[in-house]
Amino acid sequence: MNITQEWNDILDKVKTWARVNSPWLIHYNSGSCNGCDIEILATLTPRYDAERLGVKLQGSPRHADVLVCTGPVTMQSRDRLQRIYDQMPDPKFVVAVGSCAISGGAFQGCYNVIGHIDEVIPVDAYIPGCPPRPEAIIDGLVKLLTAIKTGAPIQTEKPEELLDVV
Amino acid sequence: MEAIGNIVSLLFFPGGLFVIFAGLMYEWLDHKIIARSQNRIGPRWFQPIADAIKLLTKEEIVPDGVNPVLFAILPLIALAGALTAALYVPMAGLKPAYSFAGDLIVTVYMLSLLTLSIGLAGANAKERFSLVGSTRALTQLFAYEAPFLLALLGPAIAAGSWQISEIVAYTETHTWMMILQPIGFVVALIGLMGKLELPPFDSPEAETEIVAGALTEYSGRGLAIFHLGKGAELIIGLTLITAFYMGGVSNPVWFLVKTVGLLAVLAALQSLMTRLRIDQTVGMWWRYGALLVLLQWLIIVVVQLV
Amino acid sequence: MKIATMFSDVVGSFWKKPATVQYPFERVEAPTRLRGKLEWDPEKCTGCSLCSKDCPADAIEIITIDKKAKRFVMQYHMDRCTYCAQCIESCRFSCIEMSDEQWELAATSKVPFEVSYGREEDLAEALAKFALADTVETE
Amino acid sequence: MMLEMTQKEEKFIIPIGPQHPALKEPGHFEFAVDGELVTDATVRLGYVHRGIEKGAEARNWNQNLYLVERICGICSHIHAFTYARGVERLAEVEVPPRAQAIRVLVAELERIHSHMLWFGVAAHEAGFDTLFMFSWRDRETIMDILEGLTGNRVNYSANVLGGVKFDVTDEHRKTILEAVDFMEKRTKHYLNVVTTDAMFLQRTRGIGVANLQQAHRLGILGPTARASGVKRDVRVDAPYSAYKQFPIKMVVETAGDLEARFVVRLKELFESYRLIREILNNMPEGDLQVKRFPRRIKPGEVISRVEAPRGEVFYYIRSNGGEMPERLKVRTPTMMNMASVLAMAVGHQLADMPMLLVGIDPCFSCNDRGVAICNSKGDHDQWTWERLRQHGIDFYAEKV
Repeated sequence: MNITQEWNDILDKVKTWARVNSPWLIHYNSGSCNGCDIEILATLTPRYDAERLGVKLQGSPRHADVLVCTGPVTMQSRDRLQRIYDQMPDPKFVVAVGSCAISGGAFQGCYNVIGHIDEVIPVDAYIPGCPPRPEAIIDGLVKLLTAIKTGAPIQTEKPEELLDVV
Repeated sequence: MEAIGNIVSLLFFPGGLFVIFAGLMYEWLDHKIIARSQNRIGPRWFQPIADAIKLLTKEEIVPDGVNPVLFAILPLIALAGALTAALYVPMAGLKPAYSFAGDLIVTVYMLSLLTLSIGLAGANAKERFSLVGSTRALTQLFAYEAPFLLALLGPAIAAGSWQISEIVAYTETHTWMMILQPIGFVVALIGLMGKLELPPFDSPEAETEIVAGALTEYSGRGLAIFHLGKGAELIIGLTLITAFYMGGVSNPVWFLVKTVGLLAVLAALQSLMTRLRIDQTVGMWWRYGALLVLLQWLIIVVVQLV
Repeated sequence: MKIATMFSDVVGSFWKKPATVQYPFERVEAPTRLRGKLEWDPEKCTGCSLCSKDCPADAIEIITIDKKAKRFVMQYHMDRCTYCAQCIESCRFSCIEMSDEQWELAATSKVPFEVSYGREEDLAEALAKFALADTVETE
Repeated sequence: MMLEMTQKEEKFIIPIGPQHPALKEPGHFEFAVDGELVTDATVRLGYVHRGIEKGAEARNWNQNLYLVERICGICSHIHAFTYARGVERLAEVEVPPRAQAIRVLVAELERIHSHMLWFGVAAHEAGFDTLFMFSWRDRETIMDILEGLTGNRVNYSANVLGGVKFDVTDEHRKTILEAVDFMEKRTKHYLNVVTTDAMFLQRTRGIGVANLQQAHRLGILGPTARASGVKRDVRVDAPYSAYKQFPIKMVVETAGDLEARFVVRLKELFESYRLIREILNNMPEGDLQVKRFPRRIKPGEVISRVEAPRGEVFYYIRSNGGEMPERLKVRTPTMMNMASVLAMAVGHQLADMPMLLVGIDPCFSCNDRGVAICNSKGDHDQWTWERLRQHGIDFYAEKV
């Protein structure tokens, strides 16, 4: 009994270690001005080189661990966002990059904007800024990974189902 | 007693764990060299290991409409093929575990199992990117396979045997084959790049066109096993080419030096090239690759006759 | 027509130091003009609310406790802020500044994004009156 | 016979987007392919439609400056510039010459960053990651300058109505000149790469040709048009702001293929470098802002045009004398260029599609003016312009 317990502990540790050291991202723009998008791309380029932290930008939701969302959710992209989230295998995490992803930012009150990311899918880390600097994005990612590593509670409640729009 | 030996050689050395681990390390080295050539730091040394463990522990999603048995078994076939091939190759400069006359052909076709499995996996997943990816993967297979095999047979003809261990024994005692048969060497090297779908031959998994090609729908374990198979194939391919063309591999130190050197050349080639379209790839192989190798053969035969 | 025109760059970068900054391990100083987190000085404010009127994202709320005694509390929604510095332009008494130090604002919950600025006693009163957010920063 | 008929009707469609690694922004393209050959192309836009034009009517003149800046994150300054210029003309306010020079300086720096960004992304689409990495590495020098000068890397917020927010000090001047020298050297190298590298030319030369006639017919704008021989550049045709004082030469190529687009954009950079040096060496003295800009703008309407990195940005602004605009209409260059992608796509290989798309330097955030709504049940519902407009009106009526 004890041995299996220890064995499980070790396995868990290895799992968490691997998870923290290899976050593969997928990026979706749900209505942003693409300022954040180019900053996310910039984190992969030589100056910031997120690959040294194990970050890889993936194209297919099936391969990704972290969904990086930018922008407020527009009516049309809401469905897509939901679908990409559903397509990702567990365990999955969501990072909202930029002020409009967190709260709607400058676009709150525009008629085609539903709101922020966590009204549609649960968000684990928020990175404010308009747009955040690439360093700030790396910082947000590191904060998420630290939370995963220490097992700190991160918001994972499912938001209430939104009313069907139209 | 023999059974235990077989199991050990299959599971640990030279097949199995050793090949998988070495494959991951070589993959890291490849990525690191590319990163350095792009003026950045690049991944840490344990990156591929972390990636593999993470993928193995992730949820496996079986998409609707696929044959679940095929979906699960294809990665295993791919990995098994690569590991079996490792048994016939002088891994780490040591004598191959098994050897018989004509094992070169078996090895090369065991290596092709990976690409075939990827092609089937893509066709099995009813997804458009996967379908295009698998079509491209199989098209590319037919493009590079013949020239690659012909290029490997160059030293075999010179040695007068189709048994890997005999060819290696021959190349160790003679001048490096890459000097005697430069065309064959170049074709074999580029064939290896085609086989591993490295840039510029990465159109079967061209990220900007068809997302991740045939493996788009794979997540978790299946993807991890395909990755491991690719790593294994990388190291086996490097071993074969160094053994045949770069004066053989007589001990682990020479093995390491030569394969890493070859890998550096591969990485440099990868970072200098633009991706070729699939029609350009096929055209290049049949127009230049195959013809050049045949020319090489002609030269070898003429030299031997004289 | 040449092949491998990037050769000099690729080979050259093996001898050069990588262009990468060691960010999460070594913090780099941001330029002095960087527009980071907003900071508010309650002493100079007259409560004209021009900053909040001109804010494109409703990130600023000025809560008046006592207009005559010039007691105000500012509620700053960091998550809404677009860091555009229009409030600095609009403020005629330059009570608003943007920090070039605080730009690592990421968090795993939204709680730290609600910031209340003000004098201590004003904040206490505002807290009692309007039930402000928990995070309170005194200046 | 029947079998043949059904086979013809059943097209194999490759969707690109809305989430796709080739597109950093959501746009949805459907390419019908025959093997690898593209036989038909359609586009569906609207994923980024946020209702900015309508939203602008509910915000005051100052707030709108930042709202329009966020129409597009790559040419953010250009949008604010165009808007500010329009509003200033409407208010009959003369902007001090130093402020105008600084605006143009930032606009040209932005053009460099935008073209380098595009250059890198286009190389990435072609599968040439080394070129992508190097061009983005060099782009960081410009980003550093912009961040040091304005305080943000993307949304500079350099403008206020009636001037600019900050000054260019001697220190900035020195760093900018150094960076421009460095960039000029690198750009020469890149120009050499895109015009001589055999592997790269295989993917660009003769691909996606739009000749002069087509370019005129499709109304292509910006560098894409200039690559086809169309002499169209607002900076030359109708010089605005400080471009009157610092004229610019138009770069025109005639081939009209992808290679020409690379060449035009890179050669334009040399003009930008020259202009930046000229501005910095002849910076006019004076104020940065007008003393007081009215909060209410007198009634009237105005058209404002500015050359963005991607082509002409067009603003129509109408005021009814209040604190908010009555109508704001934006037309961005990508909208005009999008039709050319569809026209060029047919007959090319699927592998060329990302290159073709990127060839016009698309900015979906700029051009999403229509919308199709997809409800959670999954059935698509195309909204007409009328219906969308009505939705907007109802939305705001309900809000008030």
